[in-house]
Amino acid sequence: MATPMFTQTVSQACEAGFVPARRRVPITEVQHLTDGVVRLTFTDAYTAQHAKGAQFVNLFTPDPLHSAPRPFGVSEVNGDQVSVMFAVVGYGTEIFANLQAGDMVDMLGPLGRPFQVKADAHYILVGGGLGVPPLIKTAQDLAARDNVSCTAVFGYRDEHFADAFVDQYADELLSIDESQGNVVTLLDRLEPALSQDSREHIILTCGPLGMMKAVAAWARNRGIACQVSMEQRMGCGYGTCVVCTVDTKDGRKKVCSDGPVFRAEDMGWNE
Amino acid sequence: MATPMFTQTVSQACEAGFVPARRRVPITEVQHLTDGVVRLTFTDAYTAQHAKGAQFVNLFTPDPLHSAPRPFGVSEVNGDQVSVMFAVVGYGTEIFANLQAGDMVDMLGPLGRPFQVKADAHYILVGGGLGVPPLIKTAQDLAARDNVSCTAVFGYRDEHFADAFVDQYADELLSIDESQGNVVTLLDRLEPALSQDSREHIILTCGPLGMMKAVAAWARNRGIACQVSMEQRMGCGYGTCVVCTVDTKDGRKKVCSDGPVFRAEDMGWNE
Amino acid sequence: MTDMNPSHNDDMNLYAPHQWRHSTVVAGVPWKNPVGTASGTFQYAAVRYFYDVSQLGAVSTKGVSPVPWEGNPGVRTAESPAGTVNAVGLQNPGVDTYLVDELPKLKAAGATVVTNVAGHSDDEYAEVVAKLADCDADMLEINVSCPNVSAGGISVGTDPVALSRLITRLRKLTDKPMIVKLTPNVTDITLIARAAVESGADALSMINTLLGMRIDINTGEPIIEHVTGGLSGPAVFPVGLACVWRVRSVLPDVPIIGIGGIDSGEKALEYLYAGANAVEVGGAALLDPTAPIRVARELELLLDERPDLAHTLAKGGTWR
Amino acid sequence: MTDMNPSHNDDMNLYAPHQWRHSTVVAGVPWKNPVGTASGTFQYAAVRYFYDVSQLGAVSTKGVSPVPWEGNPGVRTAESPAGTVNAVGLQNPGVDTYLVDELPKLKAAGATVVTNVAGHSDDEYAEVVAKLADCDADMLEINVSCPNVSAGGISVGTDPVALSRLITRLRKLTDKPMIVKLTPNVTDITLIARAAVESGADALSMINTLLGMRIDINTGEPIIEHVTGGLSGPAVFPVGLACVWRVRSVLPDVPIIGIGGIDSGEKALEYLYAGANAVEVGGAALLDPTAPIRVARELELLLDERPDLAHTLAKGGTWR
Ligand SMILES: Cc1cc2nc3c(=O)[nH]c(=O)nc-3n(C[C@H](O)[C@H](O)[C@H](O)COP(=O)(O)OP(=O)(O)OC[C@H]3O[C@@H](n4cnc5c(N)ncnc54)[C@H](O)[C@@H]3O)c2cc1C
Ligand SMILES: Cc1cc2nc3c(=O)[nH]c(=O)nc-3n(C[C@H](O)[C@H](O)[C@H](O)COP(=O)(O)OP(=O)(O)OC[C@H]3O[C@@H](n4cnc5c(N)ncnc54)[C@H](O)[C@@H]3O)c2cc1C
Ligand SMILES: Cc1cc2nc3c(=O)[nH]c(=O)nc-3n(C[C@H](O)[C@H](O)[C@H](O)COP(=O)(O)O)c2cc1C
Ligand SMILES: Cc1cc2nc3c(=O)[nH]c(=O)nc-3n(C[C@H](O)[C@H](O)[C@H](O)COP(=O)(O)O)c2cc1C
Ligand code: FES
Ligand code: FES
Repeated sequence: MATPMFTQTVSQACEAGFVPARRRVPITEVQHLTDGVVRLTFTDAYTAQHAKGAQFVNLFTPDPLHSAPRPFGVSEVNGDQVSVMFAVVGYGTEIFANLQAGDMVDMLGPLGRPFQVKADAHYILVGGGLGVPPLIKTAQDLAARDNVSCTAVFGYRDEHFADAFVDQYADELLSIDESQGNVVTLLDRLEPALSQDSREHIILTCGPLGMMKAVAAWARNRGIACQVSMEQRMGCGYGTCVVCTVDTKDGRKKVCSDGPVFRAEDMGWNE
Repeated sequence: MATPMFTQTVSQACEAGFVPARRRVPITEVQHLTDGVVRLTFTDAYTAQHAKGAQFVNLFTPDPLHSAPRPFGVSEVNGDQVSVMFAVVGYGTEIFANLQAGDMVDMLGPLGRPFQVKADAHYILVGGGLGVPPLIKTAQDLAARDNVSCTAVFGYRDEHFADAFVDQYADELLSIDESQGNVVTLLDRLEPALSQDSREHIILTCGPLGMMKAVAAWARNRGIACQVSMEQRMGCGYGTCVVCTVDTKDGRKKVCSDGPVFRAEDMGWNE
Repeated sequence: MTDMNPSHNDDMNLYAPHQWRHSTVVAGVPWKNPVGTASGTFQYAAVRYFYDVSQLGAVSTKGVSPVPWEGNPGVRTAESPAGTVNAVGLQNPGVDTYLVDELPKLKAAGATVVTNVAGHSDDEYAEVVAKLADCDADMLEINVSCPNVSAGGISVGTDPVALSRLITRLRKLTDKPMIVKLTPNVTDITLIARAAVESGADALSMINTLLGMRIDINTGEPIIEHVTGGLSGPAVFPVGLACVWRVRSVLPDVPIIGIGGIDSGEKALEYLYAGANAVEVGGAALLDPTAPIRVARELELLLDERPDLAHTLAKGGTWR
Repeated sequence: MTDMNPSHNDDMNLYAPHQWRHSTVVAGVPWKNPVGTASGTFQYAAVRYFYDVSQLGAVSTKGVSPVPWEGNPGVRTAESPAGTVNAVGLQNPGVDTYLVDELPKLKAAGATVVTNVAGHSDDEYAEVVAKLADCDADMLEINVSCPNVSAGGISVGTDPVALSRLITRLRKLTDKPMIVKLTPNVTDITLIARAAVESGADALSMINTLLGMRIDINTGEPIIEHVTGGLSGPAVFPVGLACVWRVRSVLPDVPIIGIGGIDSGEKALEYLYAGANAVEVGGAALLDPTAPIRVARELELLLDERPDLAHTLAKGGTWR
């Protein structure tokens, strides 16, 4: 975009009662975890204050040849620091992975509807691969509330790159990599303990579509409520373009604003 | 452009008997002279070794929204350091003016046909505004040759930003700014001395079209040979696209490769 | 976009209520500034959180059809150099829901509303226009690029005869100012423009998207499930500009809204110099929700320095 | 493009003589690799200093007319987002000079030559083709986007009837493999493609440039003196890709050369997946003289990892 003469600021937006739009924020840390997985942290007080588990932010590359928004789940918040965690899979993630502390990046958010959490329940956070980051934030949210607890059930391709991050927040962590099995294997292992636990159990899951469908079926067969966080290619990320739709029982819904979180039973997967 | 996997190098080209193509070179200095005039110096041994007065280089911005080549006359060469001098007039010059020592810039060159110089002649380098830079290099070339001498006649809008640079090379310097007159005023002042000097006089001029036409007429009326360095919007700068044409007596000619230097009488201006 | 200098003086604040200095008129309808939003890139329910919609010259809403349309399945978007390819397939809740949900809220918010109309047959276009005839939309914008069964599947906007038949019919259903929105995917857009104006269009808006696609080189398959989609964004800017220039040269008086690749006041200004009365900002809003407002404020500063152009627009005229 | 690591191993050296691993065939003519240059962006007299032209799959030369053409006056180019607009006006020295100056040198240099043909009337096209009939050009590429007086000033390439008449006539004058180069500025490119093939074209190349323009906001006037010109570069890439895909879907067997916005091996590969036999690199060469060779070497590495596609091309087939 041509250099805009106007750079709206977060404070100007908030003072006028609006949500802050796209803004340029400073990057404070870029950690290269394992095989192509990067944890990037930037400063944005607004996102830090408002983001809930499964909400995401758009990051924008500075390259006009790759101007589309790239959505990443908010993975962790510390003070006014916001972290996302992504795998390098294409042009944008390649560019973001090469950024350094002190660089600036354009972002928008927090976006989307988070997981719905309520008191007096035990949450099972079932994450697969790069579906894991939003579940870390969810665990962080739950840890800050009383009378809720959660078990993290993470499946990886190989490196358990997120265990250390979620471990600080989850009451219990089970994780597995493809060579040993998948998250459903872990859920089966958990089942005995669950059935003895009188509290309501709710599964919150995010990851590859196949995994989420299996987890939803597992939950349905046991009468356990399940929310899924969906992915779809996006145009705006804030609900104005109707590009990001997925099929649900109730027609085509926008992942970015009707979701990304949907109730599993609304997806119409159980035909 | 997508990040090319292949980055041809100058040495590879030369070893294979070819001219080096577009290459990324380090910037060593960016001097902000007066009102929007910038002198940028970069390292390129090939250009430093081959460039002659009135030849130019293409500089390229890193911004795909402004990918067209920007031609600038080679203004001065010191060792492997090449300097260009430009006014900030649009997107590209704006971007270049904000570069700093240590940054890289893509360039191609040296390009075009230089002023034709021969022994036993006194050259009058008549420059106007940002037509001045190529004449500094020309003066530098002449200073390095015996039995040639030159007088620099520079016209500015206001600040005499190039006098100090050409003064080191020219045998004599007259300069003026718009408030006092123009280069033709100075040529008239020079005329008496010229008529007493038995050597052949040759005028080499570069600047706004109107000024060059006036200088060419002045020279023609006095039987003095005159070469002009033309400007036209370019597509490639190396003679392959036929975008950069100007009308001459002999049809439409390419400024980048038939020129930029033309004999004044070939321009067909004297109708 | 940096949060470095939270300057609060009004002229740099996109959010502060603003007295616009340069208005325009499109087919008799006053716009408080020459910048509107382009259909399909503006939904009030999403945008209301980001800026005051009444600040825009106008808002063109998502195309409405007689009944809800599902749109295309699967992936609907692919990135392209300085642009984006989209194949939404005109998913919308239908005109009835629009009349209850979106329009009233937009008018309550003080917006100048252009209701964009979609249809897959002449009957469908007519059904929608009939329902909009006495609503309080300020203008109608007929999207004649929809695939049209009455025109053998191709869009009415590519055939002067089919277009004249449709616009003549729609003209009888409403005396609301009617804009016909042209597609660039034609051999000679001036023939289409003439057919629209001669059959009753009060104004023209151009351009809609160019036909494009992308392929994923890891699978060899199209990225968009519908295979092809509409290309928009800065990449199409020179194409939209040439369409406005050529139509203006052939039709000196018809009001024209310039659309295509506008993401700055400078690009909006180029359309005004090409002969447009006003412009619409589309895809830029997908990259930054406040883009339309920013473009309007940037254009205002440029028009401050061009009083002759500004005065011409205010009187409903055009630069050429 | 950095001069930091002057590695001299062959596979990273664009200049070293290279044994190409993946060839293709276009209308029976073997190309040593699938990448050629696009007409108007390659002149031997300029390019010979930058790389060995025999390394390319083919070179399509500047359009030649019966007699020298002056081209358009004044400024002929304007920058656009991820692209450029040009209005050269087909300036060229004429077919006679071409046959003496450029062609012999190209053949001597070992290039596979595609001679691009221009004309402002059917007679002019015919005159040029007749003169080229027995020259040693490997293929002819008819640029049917030239403004054509016999077709009322519009180009033959926009009207299937006029095109059939022209190609039928040219077909009788030569049995050299004849490529018809299509313009995207039409309502339905598949109708034009069919007309070209049914009247004798051996192959199709697409796309030529899109109609575009820019305006200088300081003067309010067009930057290009001819006002409009042809838009090319990465901006048009998705448009060219969709044209190849749609024509391939309608004409499964005609050889197609994909052109438009190619500046990398990856983009060339997308055209091959869309059904092209080969590609041509145009404007990218204006930004870097060695771009065509770079694209060919990048594509070669990508084809190494796609043996099924590579084998299909080598046998003269296409992915779809
Ligand atoms: C709500 C949401 C949350 C996400 N959270 C994470 C996360 O926490 N960590 C993580 O690694 N990834 C996450 N993703 C996927 C992530 O957005 C893509 O990996 C990323 O956009 C790829 O961009 P790229 O430029 O590297 O790929 P490219 O192929 O160059 O991208 C081209 C375009 O396609 C889009 N795209 C490509 N793949 C996807 C995809 N799988 N989903 C959505 N858009 C895609 C890109 O955003 C871009 O607009 C999330 C996606 C969604 C929708
Ligand atoms: C052979 C030659 C030598 C030159 N030497 C000098 C020099 O030493 N110092 C200097 O200040 N200027 C010089 N110029 C002019 C310089 O190239 C333009 O000022 C510069 O290209 C403007 O680029 P921009 O991106 O700032 O302007 P923009 O308006 O953003 O440029 C848009 C496009 O138009 C082209 N363009 C704009 N103005 C001109 C122009 N006057 N001539 C050619 N192309 C133009 C640009 O290169 C670019 O491709 C020279 C021009 C030529 C042809
Ligand atoms: C996601 C998306 C959806 C669109 N939907 C419509 C539509 O429903 N009706 C319509 O007339 N144009 C529609 N358009 C076209 C835009 O209104 C506009 O004409 C086009 O995008 C060019 O402008 P731009 O480059 O500023 O985006 C849509 C464009 C996009 C990107
Ligand atoms: C400066 C210039 C001159 C051109 N001249 C011709 C021409 O003479 N004949 C022709 O058929 N196409 C001509 N073209 C069109 C190109 O061959 C090509 O079809 C078009 O530019 C799209 O490819 P690109 O995006 O790779 O440039 C020209 C293009 C440019 C940029
Ligand atoms: S991405 Fe635009 S509505 Fe969801
Ligand atoms: S700029 Fe291409 S030939 Fe001169």
